[in-house]
Amino acid sequence: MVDVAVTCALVLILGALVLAGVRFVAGPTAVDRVIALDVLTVISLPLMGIIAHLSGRSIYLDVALIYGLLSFIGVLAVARYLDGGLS
Amino acid sequence: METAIVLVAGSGMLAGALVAVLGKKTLTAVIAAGVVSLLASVLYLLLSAPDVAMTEAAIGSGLTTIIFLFVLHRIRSMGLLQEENESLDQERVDGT
Amino acid sequence: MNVLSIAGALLVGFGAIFLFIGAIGLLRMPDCYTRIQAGTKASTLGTILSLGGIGLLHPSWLGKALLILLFVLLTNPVSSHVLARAAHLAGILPRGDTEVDELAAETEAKHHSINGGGST
Amino acid sequence: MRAKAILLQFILMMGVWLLLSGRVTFENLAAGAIVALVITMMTTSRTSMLGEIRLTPRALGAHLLFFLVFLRELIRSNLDVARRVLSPSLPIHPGIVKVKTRLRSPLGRFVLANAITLTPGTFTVDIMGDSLFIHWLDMAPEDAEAAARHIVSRFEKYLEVAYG
Repeated sequence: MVDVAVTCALVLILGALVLAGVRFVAGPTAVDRVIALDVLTVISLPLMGIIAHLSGRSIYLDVALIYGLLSFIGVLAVARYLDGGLS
Repeated sequence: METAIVLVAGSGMLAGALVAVLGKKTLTAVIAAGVVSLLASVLYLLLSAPDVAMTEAAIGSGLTTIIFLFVLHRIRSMGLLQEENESLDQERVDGT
Repeated sequence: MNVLSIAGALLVGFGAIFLFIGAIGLLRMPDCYTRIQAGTKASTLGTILSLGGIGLLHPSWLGKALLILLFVLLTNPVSSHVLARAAHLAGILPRGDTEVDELAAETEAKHHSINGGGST
Repeated sequence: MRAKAILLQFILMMGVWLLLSGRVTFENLAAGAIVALVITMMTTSRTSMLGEIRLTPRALGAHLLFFLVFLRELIRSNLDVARRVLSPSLPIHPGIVKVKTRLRSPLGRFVLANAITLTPGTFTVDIMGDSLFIHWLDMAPEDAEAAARHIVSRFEKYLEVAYG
């Protein structure tokens, strides 16, 4: 049962990645693209968690933690650039 | 199961790289580079290389984005490169 | 097959459903403010549920999963707010049939009289 | 005030260390205490905001109640967004409304803005002084001010006790 649920979750998460990627390619303005990047990052954190579950190594969760942290900083930097000041 | 992840992440990387190369605006290319490094980091995890994935996260998502944006900002505020400057200003207002 | 792993599997499944709904919303919504609404909210709860489920499946990872979860809960609203603010400052207007936009009026007034000390 | 900020930050850093390492031994605790102390000393001038948290029993109770209300609203908001996204006609009437808050402390305003962002159909676009600008997904056309007031006061009554 656990395997079935995790496989379903994996399929749904991959579908969500594809949909957010479509928004990223289509998105008319830069802000739309940054939102798509943010959502892609947030979606890929559980994806990394599921990969960690499948391979049974807990260090993969550390990668997810670092990714969440740094992508947040990246989004803040893009937003500051759009504001017009990056000092 | 892993094949599906590889297929989705790989085609996503391809799409991001195409957006980065073909897109008209510089800012779009910078954001697209972020997407490429995100999916590359997922692929490194599948190749069981968490250390490389961490480095990719730090360099690709954090450092390059911030440095690129900083340089774009400096170019814009220095007032050199007049045409580039105007197009960058326009880019900010359009947001495209 | 104990209670913890069943609960964890259910949580992971529900979280993935919310993530998927969030991505659909990101694709369907008409302008960038409503996209922020759909994308940020659904993906926050989806991530929390999925990572909590992973933590329950492997009880020894619970601390780390909890840390990521708290981090997402704290940073996701901040990044959505920062993006919306940047969009508004960059002059991207909400969709045409948006009912009222009191922020636009306020920024307009501030442009004329330069004394607003507002900041975030 | 300052001592409280330092103490809270130290406890926070220790908590992060314990969650990251995941085991409680003497060596681990000692190393964590040293690292947390160094980080707290290095950054203490920037984090004096933490001193605004009140630590009386009543404030702690308010924190707990606020967290419970917040969790309920988070789940409700997600079901609401899911319903709107999945219905074929996409029933939204967006708008941006201005609301004033009674909270004085910057940290309290920050928590309020984040809580509003994760409640049904609303998120904070900007904060200027004491007024929050809230984007509504589905606005009540006639009585927007009162409805927004209601949303803010739902959290405000707890945060006022907890932060002032």
